Amino acid sequence: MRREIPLLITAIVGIFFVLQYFIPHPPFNRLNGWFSDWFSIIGACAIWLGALNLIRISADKIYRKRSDWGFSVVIILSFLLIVVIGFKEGRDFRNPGSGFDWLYNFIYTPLSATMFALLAFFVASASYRAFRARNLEASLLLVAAFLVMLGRVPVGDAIGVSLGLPETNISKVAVWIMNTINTAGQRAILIGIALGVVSTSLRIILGIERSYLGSE
Amino acid sequence: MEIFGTWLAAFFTLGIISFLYRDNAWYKLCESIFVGISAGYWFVTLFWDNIHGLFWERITERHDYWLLIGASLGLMMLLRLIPPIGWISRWPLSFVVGATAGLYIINYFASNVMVQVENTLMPLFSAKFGDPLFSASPYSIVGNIVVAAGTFTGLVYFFFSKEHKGAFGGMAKIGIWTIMITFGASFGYTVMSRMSLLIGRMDFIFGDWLGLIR
Amino acid sequence: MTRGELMAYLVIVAVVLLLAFAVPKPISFSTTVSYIIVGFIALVLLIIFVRTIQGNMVGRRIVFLFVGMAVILPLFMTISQPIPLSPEVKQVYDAVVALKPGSKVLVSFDYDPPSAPELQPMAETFFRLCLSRDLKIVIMGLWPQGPQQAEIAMRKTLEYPEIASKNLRYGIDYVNLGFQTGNEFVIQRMGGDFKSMFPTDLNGTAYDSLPLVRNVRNFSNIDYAFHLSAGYPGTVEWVQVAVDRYGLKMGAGNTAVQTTQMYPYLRARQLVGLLGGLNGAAEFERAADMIGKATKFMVSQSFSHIIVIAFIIIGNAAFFLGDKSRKRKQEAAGGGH
Amino acid sequence: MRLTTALFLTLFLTMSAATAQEADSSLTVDSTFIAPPDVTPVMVKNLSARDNPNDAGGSILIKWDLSVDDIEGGKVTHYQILRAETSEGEFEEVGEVPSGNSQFIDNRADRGREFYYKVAAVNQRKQEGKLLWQVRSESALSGPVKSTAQWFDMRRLNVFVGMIILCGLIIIYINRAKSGKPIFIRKIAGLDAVEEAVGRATEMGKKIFFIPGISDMDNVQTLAGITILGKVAQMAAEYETWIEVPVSRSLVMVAAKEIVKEAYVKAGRPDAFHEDQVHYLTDDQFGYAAAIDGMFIREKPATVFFLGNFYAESLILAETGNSIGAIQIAGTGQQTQLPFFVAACDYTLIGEELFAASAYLSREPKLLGSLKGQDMGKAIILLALLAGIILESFNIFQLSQFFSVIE
Repeated sequence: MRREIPLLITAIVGIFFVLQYFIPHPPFNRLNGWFSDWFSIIGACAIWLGALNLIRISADKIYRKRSDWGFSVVIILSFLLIVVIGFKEGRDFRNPGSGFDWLYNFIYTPLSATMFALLAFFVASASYRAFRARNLEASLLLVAAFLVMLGRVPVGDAIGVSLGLPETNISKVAVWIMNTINTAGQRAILIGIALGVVSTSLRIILGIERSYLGSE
Repeated sequence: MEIFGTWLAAFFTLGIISFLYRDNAWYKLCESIFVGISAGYWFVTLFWDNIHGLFWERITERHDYWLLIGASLGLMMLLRLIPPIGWISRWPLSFVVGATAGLYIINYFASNVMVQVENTLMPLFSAKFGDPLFSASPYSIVGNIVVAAGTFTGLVYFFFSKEHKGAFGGMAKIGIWTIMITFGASFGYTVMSRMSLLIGRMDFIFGDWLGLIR
Repeated sequence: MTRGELMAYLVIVAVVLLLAFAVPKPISFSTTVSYIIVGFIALVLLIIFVRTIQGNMVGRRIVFLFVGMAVILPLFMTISQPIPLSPEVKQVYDAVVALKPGSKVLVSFDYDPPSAPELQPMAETFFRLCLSRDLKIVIMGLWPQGPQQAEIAMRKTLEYPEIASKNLRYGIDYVNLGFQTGNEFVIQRMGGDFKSMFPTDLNGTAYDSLPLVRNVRNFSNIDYAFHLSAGYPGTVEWVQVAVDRYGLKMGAGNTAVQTTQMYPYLRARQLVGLLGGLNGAAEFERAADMIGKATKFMVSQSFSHIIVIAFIIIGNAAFFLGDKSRKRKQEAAGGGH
Repeated sequence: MRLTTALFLTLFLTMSAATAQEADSSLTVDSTFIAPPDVTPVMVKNLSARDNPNDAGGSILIKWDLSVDDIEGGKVTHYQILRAETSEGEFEEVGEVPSGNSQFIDNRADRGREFYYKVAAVNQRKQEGKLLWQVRSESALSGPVKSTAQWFDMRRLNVFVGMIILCGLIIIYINRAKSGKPIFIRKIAGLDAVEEAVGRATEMGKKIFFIPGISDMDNVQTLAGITILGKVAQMAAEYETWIEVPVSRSLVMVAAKEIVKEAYVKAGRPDAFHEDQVHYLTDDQFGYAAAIDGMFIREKPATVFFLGNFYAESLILAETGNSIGAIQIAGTGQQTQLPFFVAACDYTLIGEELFAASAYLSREPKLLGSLKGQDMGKAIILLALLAGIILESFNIFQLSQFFSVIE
């Protein structure tokens, strides 16, 4: 029973959500909107499980005095700090000038922007290591990346000119690659993904793929 | 408070960057604060926006009682905290999985398969159906052929149930070449915006914080 | 924390204190010094190239160091690179210059801080160009943090001597209406009545008490609109609603990633002008003859691209010119597919 | 002749309006000017109002023939659509369209209620936002009409047929596979490497990390990722190697816990499962990336799997993983991130290969059958592409119209 009911729910709900695309009649026309609302609520409830899990594991680390347990204290304290401020400030917690907003601007934003900016370094180290003309496929990857990268900055065309090419040639080549070969490749991948998604979803609805339900 | 904030922001910016050299206590501190603050940020935001804003306000003000279904599914999820009846949480989970599967079948089929095939079905030698044959420029004819052939062979590459041998294998080979060029191009294309992110951070450090840049 | 780590932190603190309090500001390298630095970096790259051929591969930290230098050093340099002017950027400039003094320009800020490096310079130059030509600016945002970005850009713009001397006043020369939720529906409602969407401005002043907008009812009272976009809601929505339905004349500034998707609109003349990424921002500065951050950032951008490309070449040189046994060693280290 | 008259008229009107405006500039009161003679447009004909098809009700489609005065520079500036609930009732404006348009959809017609419609051809002149004058002529009335909801959206028939064909093929081949007919599946290098990667972690006595992406359970890529987690966790359990799954979504945590637990049961080692193997970090994209980077550097796993939906964090994670020398196997349907995985990981499952992984790893006949079915769908698409491009190139038939999707 513990497995059959969930399987049944998945199958029925799945079929309903396929049908809603073709049936404009109420209530089918509202299913899509309902689901996104319901999912938002389910997600907002579930995050309590996640938060408790984070605190429990950090507390466990502190209790057992594992290595770096001090940083687990920091995790718990900073979590509590923003949560207490956020709840105390009420519905308008995000207004400019609130404590929550201050934490957002001076702690959260610089941290996530810098983490994001690390990509500049990683893009460089990844291209240094991976873009080697080992075989034909890797060479194609390399040449395409090379040309598009050059074509995106004014210096690229300047280099082209110094090699005797007419002006703006490299940027034109870059645009051509983006518009033709890139379009073709993206389309093939997109169609492939779509077929994979249809097949996977169908297996889930039919109950063939059921590992997400776990054990008895 | 503003100046203190700027110094604090600089402290975190440099702390994260220090990771590039190697793991160290400064990064660990930044990381722990980041995990705690961001987990709490979403915790608070989801509470006020979804539970209070979406659920409570709409139930009490607009009497949208359909939301009660979502709330009961959410509560069933929380029953995991009570181990003996924790298995009930599989119901909302299977609800979510079913709905996702159903929605994705249709969305991907309609907007990826149908639309992409529609876009690929184009005359090779003219700008659009009905135009005289060979009315397009040689430049765009070449482009059209490349797009059509690339899409076709790319799709051949994804065939799973047929061995990639002979002519079929040759096509699959051209397909993977197309895909590799695609990857190279999108990699090169993205480098620019990644660099500008770093430029933005450095402008903050040397301009807004240290005031060294004019 | 080890002793070495502690020492490193102390050094960093010392350097920061030095830079923050002891160094004369701002720092600026003259053109000669800049070229010497560039030459020096090129020389070091060459040495790395030769050493790589000899079989000494550099690690990723060296790559990181060079990327860092390529981004940071140009911020202090006085160096210029030729920036070509593309027609879509010229269009934005021409559209603004064609407006009579006193014309009303609507600027929508639809982005948040992560996209600021690309879009903020556009905003500053646009404000500066408009204000120097005595145009009136109405600011709004469909992204919550957009109007804040506008405030920052406006503050910077008002510091320029030629703008400061005009003694511009809030409410008369420019207005910030703030943010409104609702994405494209906001644009839709603005087609009927601005006031219904923005009953007050950012500071809470009532719409009707702002002399600049008191008589602005809807898009028909706006002479040109400029919109800065980093995603959804963005240029697509503005074109579909404000341009297609209400006939607004509009130009746009976009992040580099989404620029290519906007060209069809440009070709169909639904957009009057388009600035794409940092490149577009730099071109716009050139068109307006107001050299600013983007031109400077663009040097960093070009340098960092060259560094990435240089290291790709170095990596391949090792692969091709190194002897066979080394080649095999690298293959094992570099991984394959 | 007509055109010149119209032009002349327009010119005259503009001038007179402009002078009138100037003379009047001291007045701030909005005043409607008397319209000049002979500007009233001819009314529209053949007005029809009917239920707007293929919708949930609530909207009515109104169509008409253009007024004969609706020409370039003609007398019609726009049309007003008027509505009433009885034929004699008060007509109110429900919308307007610029000249040159001959239809309007009234989206505020409550389902089941009867309405009557009229369309007025309007000629009006504005100057600087002020109305100078407005004249109009109303058409005959059309109605009563009711809006209704439909049970099938005919515009989406092509999608429906396509779905039936594709899903039908998949189901047919699933059933065939059940009967035991062997199915050939080509080699997928990234999936062949899974066992080797798990084995390597065992040999080295180090951990395996499994990263299911940053999307929630409402993304099918996450579902595909955690299905593979089941297979990988079972292998790890059999090899007695610790597999750790840090997640960024609470629902994914719940599902992944169930899956890993089940995998340990299947491997015959239920007691070896530990609750903390699956744990939550933060919902935040970069917060999650920062934490995982730290874990990679400190715990130095031998093997890392990235299977699910990834955004910009893909390269941050994969480069750090690479720097510690872990074997990395990635797979995602997120096209923008595939190039970064290809550059930084040892093996990458490209798009569709991610969705084929669970079938490939388990070798279960039913799952393999679905792969075969999906390939048949691909074959049909390839045929359609080939035939369609030839037909369109030589102007024989426009096949693409069958694939057009109306949103």
